[in-house]
Amino acid sequence: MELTAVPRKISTNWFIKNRWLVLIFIIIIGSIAYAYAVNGRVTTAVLASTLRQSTPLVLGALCGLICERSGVINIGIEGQMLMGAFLAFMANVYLGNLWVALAIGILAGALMGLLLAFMSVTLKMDQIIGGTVINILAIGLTGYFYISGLTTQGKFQPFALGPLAEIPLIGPVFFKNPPITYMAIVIVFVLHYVLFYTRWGLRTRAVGEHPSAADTVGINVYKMRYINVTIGGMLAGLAGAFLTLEGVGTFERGMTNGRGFLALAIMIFGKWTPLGAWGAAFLFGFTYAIQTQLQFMGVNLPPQFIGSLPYILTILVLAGFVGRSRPPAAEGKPYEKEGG
Amino acid sequence: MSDRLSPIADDAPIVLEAKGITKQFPGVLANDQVDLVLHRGEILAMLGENGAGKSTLMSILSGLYTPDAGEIWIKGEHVTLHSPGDAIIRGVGMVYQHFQLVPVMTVAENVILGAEVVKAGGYIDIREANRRVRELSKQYGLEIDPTAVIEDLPVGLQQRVEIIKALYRQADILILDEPTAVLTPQESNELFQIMHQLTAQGVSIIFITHKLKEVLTVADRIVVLRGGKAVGTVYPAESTEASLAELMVGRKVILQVDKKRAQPGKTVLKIENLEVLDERKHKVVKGLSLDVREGEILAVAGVQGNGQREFVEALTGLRPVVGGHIFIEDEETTHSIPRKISELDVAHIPEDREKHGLVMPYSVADNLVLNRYFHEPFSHRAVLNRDAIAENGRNLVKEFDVRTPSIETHAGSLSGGNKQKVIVARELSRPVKLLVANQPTRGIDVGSIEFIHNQIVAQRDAGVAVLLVSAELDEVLSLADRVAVMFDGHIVKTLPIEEATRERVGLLMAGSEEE
Amino acid sequence: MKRIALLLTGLLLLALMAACGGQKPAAEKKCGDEGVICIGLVTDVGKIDDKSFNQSSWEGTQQAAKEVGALEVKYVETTDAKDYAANIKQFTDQGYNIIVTIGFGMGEATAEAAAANPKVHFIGVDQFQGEAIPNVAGLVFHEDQAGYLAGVLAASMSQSGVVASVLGTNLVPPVVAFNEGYLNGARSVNPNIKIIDTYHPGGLDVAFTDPEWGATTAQQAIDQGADVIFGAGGNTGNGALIQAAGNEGVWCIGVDTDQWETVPEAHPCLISSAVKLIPPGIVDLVKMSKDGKFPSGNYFGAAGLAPFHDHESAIPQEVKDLLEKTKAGLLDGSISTGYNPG
Amino acid sequence: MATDTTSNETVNRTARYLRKAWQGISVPLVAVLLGLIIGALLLLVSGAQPLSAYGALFEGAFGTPAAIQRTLEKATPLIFAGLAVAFAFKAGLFNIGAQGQLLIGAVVAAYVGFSIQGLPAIIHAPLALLIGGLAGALYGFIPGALKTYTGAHEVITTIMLNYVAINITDYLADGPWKDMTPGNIVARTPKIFPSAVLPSLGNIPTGFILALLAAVVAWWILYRTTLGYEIRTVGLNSSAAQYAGIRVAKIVILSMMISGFLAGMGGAVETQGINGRFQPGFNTGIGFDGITIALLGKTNPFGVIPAALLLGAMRAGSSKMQFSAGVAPEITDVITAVILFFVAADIIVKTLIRQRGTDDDKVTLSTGWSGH
Repeated sequence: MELTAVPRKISTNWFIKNRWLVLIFIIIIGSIAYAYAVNGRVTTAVLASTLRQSTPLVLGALCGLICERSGVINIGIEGQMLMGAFLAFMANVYLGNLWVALAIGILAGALMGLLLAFMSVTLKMDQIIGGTVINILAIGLTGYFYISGLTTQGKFQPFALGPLAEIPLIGPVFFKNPPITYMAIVIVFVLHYVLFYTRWGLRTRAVGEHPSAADTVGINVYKMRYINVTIGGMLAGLAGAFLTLEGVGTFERGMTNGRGFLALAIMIFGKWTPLGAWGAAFLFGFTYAIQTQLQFMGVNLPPQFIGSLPYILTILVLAGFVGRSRPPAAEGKPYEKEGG
Repeated sequence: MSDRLSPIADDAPIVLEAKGITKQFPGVLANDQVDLVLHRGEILAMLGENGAGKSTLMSILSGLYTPDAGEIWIKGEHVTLHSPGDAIIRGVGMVYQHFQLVPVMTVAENVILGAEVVKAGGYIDIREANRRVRELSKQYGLEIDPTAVIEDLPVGLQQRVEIIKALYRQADILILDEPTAVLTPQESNELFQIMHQLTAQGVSIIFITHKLKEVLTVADRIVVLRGGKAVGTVYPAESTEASLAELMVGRKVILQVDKKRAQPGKTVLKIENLEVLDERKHKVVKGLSLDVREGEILAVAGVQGNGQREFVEALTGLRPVVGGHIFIEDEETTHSIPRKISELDVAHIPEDREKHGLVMPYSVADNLVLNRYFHEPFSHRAVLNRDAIAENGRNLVKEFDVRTPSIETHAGSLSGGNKQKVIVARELSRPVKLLVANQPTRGIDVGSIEFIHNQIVAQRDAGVAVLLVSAELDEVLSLADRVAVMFDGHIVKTLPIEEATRERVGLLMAGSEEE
Repeated sequence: MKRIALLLTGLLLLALMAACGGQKPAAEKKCGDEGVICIGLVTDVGKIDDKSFNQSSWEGTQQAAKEVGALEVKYVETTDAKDYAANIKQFTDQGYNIIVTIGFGMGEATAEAAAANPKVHFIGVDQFQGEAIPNVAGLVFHEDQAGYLAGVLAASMSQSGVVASVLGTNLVPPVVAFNEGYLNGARSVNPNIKIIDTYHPGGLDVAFTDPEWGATTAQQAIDQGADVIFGAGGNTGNGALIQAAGNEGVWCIGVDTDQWETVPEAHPCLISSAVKLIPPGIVDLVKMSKDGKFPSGNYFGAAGLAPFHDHESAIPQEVKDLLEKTKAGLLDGSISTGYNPG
Repeated sequence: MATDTTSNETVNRTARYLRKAWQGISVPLVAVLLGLIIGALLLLVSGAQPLSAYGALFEGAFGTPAAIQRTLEKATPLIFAGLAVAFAFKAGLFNIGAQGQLLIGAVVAAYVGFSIQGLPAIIHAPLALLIGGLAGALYGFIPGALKTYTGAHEVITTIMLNYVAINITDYLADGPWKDMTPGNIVARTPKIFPSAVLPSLGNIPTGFILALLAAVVAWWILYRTTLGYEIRTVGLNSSAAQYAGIRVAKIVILSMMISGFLAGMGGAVETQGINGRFQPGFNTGIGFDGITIALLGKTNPFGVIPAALLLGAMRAGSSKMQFSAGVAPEITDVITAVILFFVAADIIVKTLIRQRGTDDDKVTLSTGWSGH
């Protein structure tokens, strides 16, 4: 699959090459339509839940993606999300303005991104260690400074996007959401556009694939990595802010609960492309929603069996259909100008 | 080959001047007070051995490195180059020996990278970029498909992309770092013509090489670098290969390998109609047949990218064979695993020494047992014998003259020549029936080349069958007993060395059929 | 070299101070002395401020300490279930004479510590005592009864005929008890009611600290018509309550403590909570300990519904009457919750 | 050593070793110091007394024989998990799944411990350990095989398998292997028979000795056997490994299995040495700590031991710190992060103490990310 390369003209060849993808897509659309015909309300609820669950995951995956596209591995997504969630929450408590809190959450993520950039670009530290430092640090700091019993000024509520929200199924699922969910969808497409159609994207990918080639044509590799990793941090911060400002409305220690690591998996699953990550996050969110729905329907299985569904499904899909993927060639390696 | 018989007048305006350039790396003085002058429309050859400081000097001129001391003047202006961007702005374009191209991107994307013309929102109009590349390629006669992906292109075309990249940035000073290293003689000639075309349009070129013949053919003026110093400026008309070689190496160099006539024995390697696929599942070895006898060197000559790599990998078990047969002595090894083939006393000097030949973070001693660690005395019942490994390391380092601080030194920190010596030492220090050497001397210094050549000949004389794969025609002609020319995945012709003239082999390499 | 020396000196100093830092000036009276009451509390895995049973136990312990005039009252948070015993030992070593341990998971460690320290009284919150140990009182509750009342309330308030519960893991018996009671209580009002109940599918370590899952699950249930949400599972359940608060016409019911106090974000929907009154239970037991009447075996604390607070007027009188009647029935045994543990 | 070693050479060698030893230990030492200093600043900011907090932490970790025992008990599973992660790193694999392998090992060891009666301790305890380890190895086999045969990235598969392992073990402890002792309503397995229990030798848990042994064996395998040579070759340069005739697929699977074995053994030791049974929620987070420890120990089996002891001491001492100084245990996480930072960013520390070091021991793991 050539999703990583520049989109070339989509030909019938593309469909043949990606026949599995196409087939799965058709099956999915077909099943959704069928399910909707059978029970519209449940289908809508499940898909809405899918979107909700996928939002922090896709944002986290985009964070990882933009970092790795520029050549920096980020396994600190979890920690960056947690910091974003925590500071957004604290801002919401003390400043009482959701939008300011959102900005602060993003800022917190940006700072954590900056820290990762500092460690991996300036100090040329091993990037896996850098990410681990961020993860532990975030757990420690948020755990230590969190004060219980703080009450927030509420959370973001869904709003309908005019007539779009009236479309059956699609309307309530996609066009009746709180702001960060909308933002996530927009960011997916913006990032896709930026990465594959703009100067910034071209340079970012060049820096991640072949930094010295970029350097020789006058692109500042360090600067590109710094900025991309910081932007990545902002996305993780946004994912964290989603949890405290939109998903829940309150903070809890360790509330990211491994979502940052799942995001990492989703990024790889999506083959380092925004649209791919979105699809993968959707698949994940869907299995979560289905797992809940199975319990709703009173399926007589231990919750542990149902609970394993998303993970086993991911492994199967990965092993069966996706297989080997090719990460950006220069990721993980600090760029060193030999004489500079 | 040059249209002009006399060197270009030294009174043409000076476009680039370097004064007293000095650059120190940890442990090595790469450039020591180097002066350099480049005139407009001139082809200036910079000649020097590997490690003489050519690449460092060029990296300084192109802004990649900053010198510790010295001045650079471009078009009459004293400049300080902080980055390649600074150099590009002043019209200095560099074509690196290791191409600076992003493999997964298209030609056009690589060309515009860093100098993109964008519309609102940073949008790159890729069609416009493709158009520009076509325009440039027409203007300078550098034909290329702008939508092709770099990793699909043969090296010769990748080099064109590099040149177009510089021209796209309106470079009028072009630095070509070892541009012919990967080209056939014919392709090299094409390149020289392109160079002349460029100089005719006012471009000045610095041409870096260690190939003496080329220098005499194409250059207007020659600067020789040795040990980081500029040791002389000469003109082609007043130089010979021998005089240049002496200037370059600092002593008299024997350009011919001294060897006796071959005494071929029985056939050791026999290959019939071999077929092999590359990574993208394209058939790149298409019905290759050859045989090598003991006591002879069969050289496979060919331009890089004609299936040699895949052929050698298939032969040594690293790549599956989809058709044909391979026999080593009486045993069929078509589908054998590498370990089995190696255990049949087949030594393999791989093409890419850093990727296949060595484990960089390992010590020299550990690398010296890479394919024998499981044998006595290096291990006994799966337990390593460190003393035996160290002993072996000390002996081989001495025997093969590997210049290393100690046997515990990481292989990665050795020079190219010494890395190659480690591999050669490892491969030749055991009983060998068949030696497969793929590009054994690429990119290493003259001293190491001589040493390795002598080792290969010594093996032949000891009765080993040698299969040498090389893109260096000089190497092929000086070592081979028979020359098999490979083109497009098969052997087009096998010639005894007596009949293998430079011209004939060159033509065969370029794919022109004889008779 | 100078800097190395400097750093080493620093290290040495730090070590020295660390070694001395542990010693406290001797007080006139200290724990372990005759007539001195010191109460210690060891949390279940989790924090003291978990808005759930750790927190309410701590509140009860502090209140009890005040009432009996304890010299010291302290807590240690458990970060790893393996530390239960060690954390209890923290207190027994210092001569504490009443130790509150929280959660069924600590039952075994509590029993062992009790055997080793026969003079110390242990209060095991949520620890059902199979066999009575003289110096251990299991403070347990009829969660199923509280859940049953919540179910009655939920079914009475539901317009849609669909109610839901969002729960922590089924590995924790009290959670199951709450839910079973809830299901049967709801059915007692409306046999045809549709009940959507979901347990957190993750492990114990995340089941009570995943408010995002709670919120999403609640919303998924609400989207399918549920209009009363019972959130029972620590912070996971709290997430469900807050989510319900954002939906018009949806009521929610909290758990363990009166969540009106602990989750103000849920005020718009929170009609009540299925509470187990841990603080009074602890106070009672501590007082009995002081008076030398410490009971062994199980001590049932009160469980029931919390006040309706601001929603007092929204609850119809007949519902209030029904709740009173049910409560009485549960007390005298005429109504069974139908919950039958292991 | 050659026989003609003169005493002069011996002296030089000793000096070289000492210098090397100092170089090896100085950075971590300073890193720990810096970690404590930054932690102290944080404590000051939040209004706590750093010295009394650290004093209590130290006392809780080393103050009494019992405290030391707890430190060792805490360090034991951390050593196993750290070894598991480090071992996989050596083969170029990032095993995030030590947690899952450990859980499986723990529950299976419990099963062996409670289901077989009448075996002598000398057989029963080692048997449970071994089977626990093998169960972990089997669970490690899955991502190894998936990577080899389908190319599925081990980072994804091990993360997923962690979740699955939690579910499997929870199910077993609440279902078929549940403790059916009357009165028990809790999800847990029955207690293992005394014959399967790993005793303590004085204040030193047997498990800790096993962990040290495991570290020695892991080191020995990696650096003294042909298998280890193959594993490290695959980890550092899989192309060269292939060239050298090493079967990379086999090594990848085998490395994951050995890694899983170590983790599973860690779980078994927890069950047999500390918990006495398997109970959900009793083995959380150890696998992830293993990553931290492997990194702190620079993926060297012998580096893993002090790293695990450090973390173990902080874990063991933190409840004392909370008891005596009222400081929440999370502060130790911050300190750990800072220490890890300075160990990895040794360039800062080396500048600080003006040590001119080689880059020989620089840890490079992230290149293993891209797979083979």
